[in-house]
Amino acid sequence: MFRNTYDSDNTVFSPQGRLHQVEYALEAVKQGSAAVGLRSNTHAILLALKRSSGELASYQQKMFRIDDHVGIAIAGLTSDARVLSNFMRQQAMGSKMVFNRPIPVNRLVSAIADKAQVNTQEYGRRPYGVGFLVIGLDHTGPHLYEFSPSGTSFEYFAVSIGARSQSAKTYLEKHFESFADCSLEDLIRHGLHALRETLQQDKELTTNNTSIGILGLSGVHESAGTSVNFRILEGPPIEPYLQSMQPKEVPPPSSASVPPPTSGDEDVQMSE
Amino acid sequence: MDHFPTNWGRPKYDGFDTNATYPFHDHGHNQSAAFAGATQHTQQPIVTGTSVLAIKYKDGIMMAADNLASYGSLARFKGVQRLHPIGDYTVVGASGDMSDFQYLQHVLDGLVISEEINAQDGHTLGPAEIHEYLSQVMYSRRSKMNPLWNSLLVGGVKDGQRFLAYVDLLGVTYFASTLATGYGAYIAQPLLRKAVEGRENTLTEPEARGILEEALRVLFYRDARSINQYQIATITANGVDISGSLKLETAWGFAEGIRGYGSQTQ
Amino acid sequence: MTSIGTGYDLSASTYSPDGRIFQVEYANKAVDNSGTAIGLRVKDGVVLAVEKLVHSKLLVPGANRRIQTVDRHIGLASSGLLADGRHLANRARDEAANFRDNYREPAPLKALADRLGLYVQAYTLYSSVRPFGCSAILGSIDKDGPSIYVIEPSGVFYGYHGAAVGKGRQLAKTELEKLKLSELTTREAVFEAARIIHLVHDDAKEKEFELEMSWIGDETNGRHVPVPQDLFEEADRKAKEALENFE
Amino acid sequence: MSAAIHTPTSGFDFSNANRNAFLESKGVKMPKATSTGTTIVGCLFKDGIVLGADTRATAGPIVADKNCEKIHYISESIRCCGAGTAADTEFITALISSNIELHALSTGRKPRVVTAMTMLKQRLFQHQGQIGAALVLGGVDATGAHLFTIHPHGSTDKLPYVTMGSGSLAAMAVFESGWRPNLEREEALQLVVAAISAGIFNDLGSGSNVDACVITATHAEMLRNYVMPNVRVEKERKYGFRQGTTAWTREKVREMIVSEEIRPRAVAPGGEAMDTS
Amino acid sequence: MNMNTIDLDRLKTGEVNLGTSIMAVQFEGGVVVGADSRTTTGSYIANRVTDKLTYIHDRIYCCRSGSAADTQAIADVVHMALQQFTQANGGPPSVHIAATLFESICYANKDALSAGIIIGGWDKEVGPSVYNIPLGGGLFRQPWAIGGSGSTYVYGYCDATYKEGWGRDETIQFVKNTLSLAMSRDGSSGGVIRVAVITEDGVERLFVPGNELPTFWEGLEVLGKPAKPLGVVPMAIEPL
Repeated sequence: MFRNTYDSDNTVFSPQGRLHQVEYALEAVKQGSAAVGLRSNTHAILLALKRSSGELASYQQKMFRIDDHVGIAIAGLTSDARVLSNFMRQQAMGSKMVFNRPIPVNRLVSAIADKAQVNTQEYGRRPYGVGFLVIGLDHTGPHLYEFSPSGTSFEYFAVSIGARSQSAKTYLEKHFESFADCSLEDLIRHGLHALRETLQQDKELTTNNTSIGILGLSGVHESAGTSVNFRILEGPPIEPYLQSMQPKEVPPPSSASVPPPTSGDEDVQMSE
Repeated sequence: MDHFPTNWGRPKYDGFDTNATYPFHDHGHNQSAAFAGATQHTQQPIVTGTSVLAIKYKDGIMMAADNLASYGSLARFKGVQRLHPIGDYTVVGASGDMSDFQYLQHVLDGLVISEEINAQDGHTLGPAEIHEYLSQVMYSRRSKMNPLWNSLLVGGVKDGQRFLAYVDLLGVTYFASTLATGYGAYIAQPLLRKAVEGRENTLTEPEARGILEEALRVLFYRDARSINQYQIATITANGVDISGSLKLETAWGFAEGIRGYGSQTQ
Repeated sequence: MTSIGTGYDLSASTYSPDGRIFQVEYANKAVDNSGTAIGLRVKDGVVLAVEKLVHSKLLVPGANRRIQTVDRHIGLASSGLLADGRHLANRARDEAANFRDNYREPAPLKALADRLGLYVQAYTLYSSVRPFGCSAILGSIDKDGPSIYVIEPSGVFYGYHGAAVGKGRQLAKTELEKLKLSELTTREAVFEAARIIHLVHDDAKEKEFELEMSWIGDETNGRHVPVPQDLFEEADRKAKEALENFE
Repeated sequence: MSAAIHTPTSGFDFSNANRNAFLESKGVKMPKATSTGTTIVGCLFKDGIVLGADTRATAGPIVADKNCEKIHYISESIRCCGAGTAADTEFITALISSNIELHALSTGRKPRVVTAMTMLKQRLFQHQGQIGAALVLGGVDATGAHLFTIHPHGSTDKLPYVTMGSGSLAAMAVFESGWRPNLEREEALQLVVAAISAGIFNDLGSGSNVDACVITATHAEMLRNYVMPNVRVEKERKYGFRQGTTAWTREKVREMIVSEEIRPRAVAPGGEAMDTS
Repeated sequence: MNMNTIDLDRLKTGEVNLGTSIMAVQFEGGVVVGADSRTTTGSYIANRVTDKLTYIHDRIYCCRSGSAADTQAIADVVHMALQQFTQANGGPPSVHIAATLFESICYANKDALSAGIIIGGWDKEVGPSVYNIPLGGGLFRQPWAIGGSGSTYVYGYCDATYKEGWGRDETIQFVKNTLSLAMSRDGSSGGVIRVAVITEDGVERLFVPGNELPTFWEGLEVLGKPAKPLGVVPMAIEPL
């Protein structure tokens, strides 16, 4: 009986001032396959690992276009993501309609964060079960944001969400200081390396299970064009990028390179 | 016979001033009582401002308007500012109903607070955004059959770009290097076009000021709803500057010898 | 907290037998666990400062602000659940805009704090919602001069000369009490605020943190804006130096 | 009953006009007379006056005539520009021109501008605005150079520079910023051209060319199409088909000229010839 | 309600209108008549330097307001009639006779005319006199008379200011001040002030250009100033 009775409802604080329902929602995000985001001074990119439920099934959709200058990658409940991305598209269109201006990316992310907060405070709702990585390009440059069901959003140089994202973060923390001046190809290579860290032992990144979302001028492997708009690369076009990857550093046999499964604390911003 | 010279021989375009943005003709004689009992929206402006003028010049945009708010033919309020700065890059000048203009000022100030001040994220509103927003407000109000009775000029400079545009109570918009509302469209616009077109990038500030002052003077001579006190707004890369109230110099000497209207000589 | 687990602490709409509303107290816990926020009301202005705990070094410094602007002349620093803080700030913006719509002048801070207190209180009344897991320090210069108010999860609000909420509030309050606030200039207060935030941050227990400061004063033309970069850096540097000398 | 109906014993009867106005207010569409969207101007200079006019005639949205004449002849040294209802300006100036000629013949003196002006205003006033003529009247007579405007209701103005018509505001703006007393002939002419041009380029009802008329004590000079700022440019390409573009299967040349020989019949001398006186 | 036609409903559509401020004041030795110079169609100023002081006879002038066409036609008719009168009677008409002619025309055609006329002049019988004929006719002798749309703004000023027994110069200043005040408030009046002083000796014309009109209170610089100061009251601590 004494096991958390404070965890069945989102309108109840625990004696420690925590919201267990929100923390569980964050767990839902971790159920999803990983997504990685990075940005340089000129580009912002997303990379995501697609799962397939079986040989005969197609791979899931991990990325959505919101507007020419905004794209997202998701981890968690896809149906929640579709609702939120639809909301984002409406916000983006609203800005175009009323001000004839692409919506500032930070405001778009804040808008869904504020929307998600309501679901953490009112009875009869559940927090959204999905996290987003949002990349955007506006006149203040390229940006990368993380949105989480707790109703927060943060801007990052590089970040990862989803299953085993901590491993990707470890890679990113080691390298992010060099990203600012990276070419698009180098940035993608870093992203793939980070994404690779989230794979199970026997898996590899392939043209089937990898998505790449790009904002910024087209790279050498893309068909010529000067559009900076958001595009998603899947299938054969990502082959050259996979080719550019370097073999994984052999982990020192003594220490475990992958940290133990995260306790949840690392990602819970609600308790901040 | 239509006795208003301004109507003669014009292609049938009722868009201009059929709604009496400017108290131009004797409107309202035949207004029916069809709406009695139903919700009645504004049918005409009450306290009105006359023309607003604006031109592009080398350093940016210059806009001018006099300081009068009329009540019919009564020169009722003589110290009214009709040029309103919005944010750091934009000035909106208004002719037409002054109560609607004051409401718009409040709406725009609120917009700046919610969009710029509160966000403080480096995304500011420039003249293009303000103009687009205004056109949406004006069009939606006219679509509710409850228009804001103004013709507005929006001018500004942002990111090295000059911007000058018009929007009115119908939601009509257009862009040009010289613009004028109300009577200014008839009287000042020909002068402005001749003086400015083709010279937008070379006109200096004193030249631009001279052009607007001359146009304002002619308007004061010929527009019965104008006065000889005015303000000039300059919007350049350095920001917005709105002058204090200035006075026009006028000339009347040639009229001293005129006697009567026909053969009278004394 | 003897009544924990007895079932009287599961809803904001439930009193415990000794007349307490535990959910509000738990909400306060959320505040007490998070980064410190302080506010200083001085001779000619107001300074707000927060200890922004940085949970990842991948975060972009300077982005992700925790002090928000509610109207030209009003700032809000929150401590507690970040998302709740944003919710409260948005409500404060609505209230400030409403005041402007109704009276065509900027809202006095007291009126705003009053309205916001009522709003927060409403979330302590019903089982269908939970209280706000955040406290907010509101600062402003209005027609009555500079002022600071703190709104707590219970909905009460108090005016202060110096206020502190969050993890390091006790130490911060002690430091604030040492100052002659009514004699400081706003510029001087910026240095004190930076020093206090650095002081209360517990290097041993905590993650990294980022100092964030805003001010309102004659120098800002009565507007609530972030402390300018050069002044901020100077205050930050001096605070670190003071800390080293202190230790 | 019959006493209620008041029938004026003299003067004009405007009861039909009143009836029409009433019907119109009840929504009956009245046929519209053709108006001339116009810019007409006049200004005084050192030795006389200059009149000016554009040359566009409109019928609703249609440009009916691209090069019409709006400066009408009143007498050798008096001319009148007309704006308003086309037919009215045409006929009233013709009528007054005729009356002025008769007046000159009967008095044995050269006609004066005020005489023409008075005739015009009295005629217009009699018709209470029903004659839609708005006129700029100018000329030089024994008493000097005179310039008037005459409005459709019969009011007149005496001024050193005047404009009328739908482009009058644009033209007046030019005068207000450019006119001064004692202009030279060439300066005045250029000012009039600028004023008419302002109408041509800024007023949709005015267009095409500038007509001008300079009247001095000794001479009246009609400058028809003095400036033509809207000459149609030649098409850059020709769109006619080259000969032989179309193929043919059969060729037949037909003789179009039929030649006949006609021989006169012989007439008997003096026989059937008609009497001539 | 139509703001544009406050007291000009009788005007025919599109008619040229003497919106007008006119005035006549008698003094010991004569009469001062004065007028603004604005003629409007709608709110377009068709003539900014009109002369609304119309010669009727050597010592009789009228000030015209209302329809330009109607008042010109009336003035022309009366002018002609008084010339005939002078020929027939061997001497100039009195001001009263001139005024009577005006009134009879205005009254007989009241449905067709919009004319408000003030007659001022000097004659041997009574010296200076001023007559006012309002819209629709009626003849009213007054020591001072004002008329036209601008006059409604200055009745109070005239009532408060006018004194009997003024000399020529005081009367002229009164006329200039009154007209300037009317012109500054009435959009249908404006331009220059034309004045004529009619005495036994003759008629003297005066002219005040539009940029030299007498000025009065013109308003403080209140542009853009907030309704109340938002200055910081240093440390006004209120007990909480």
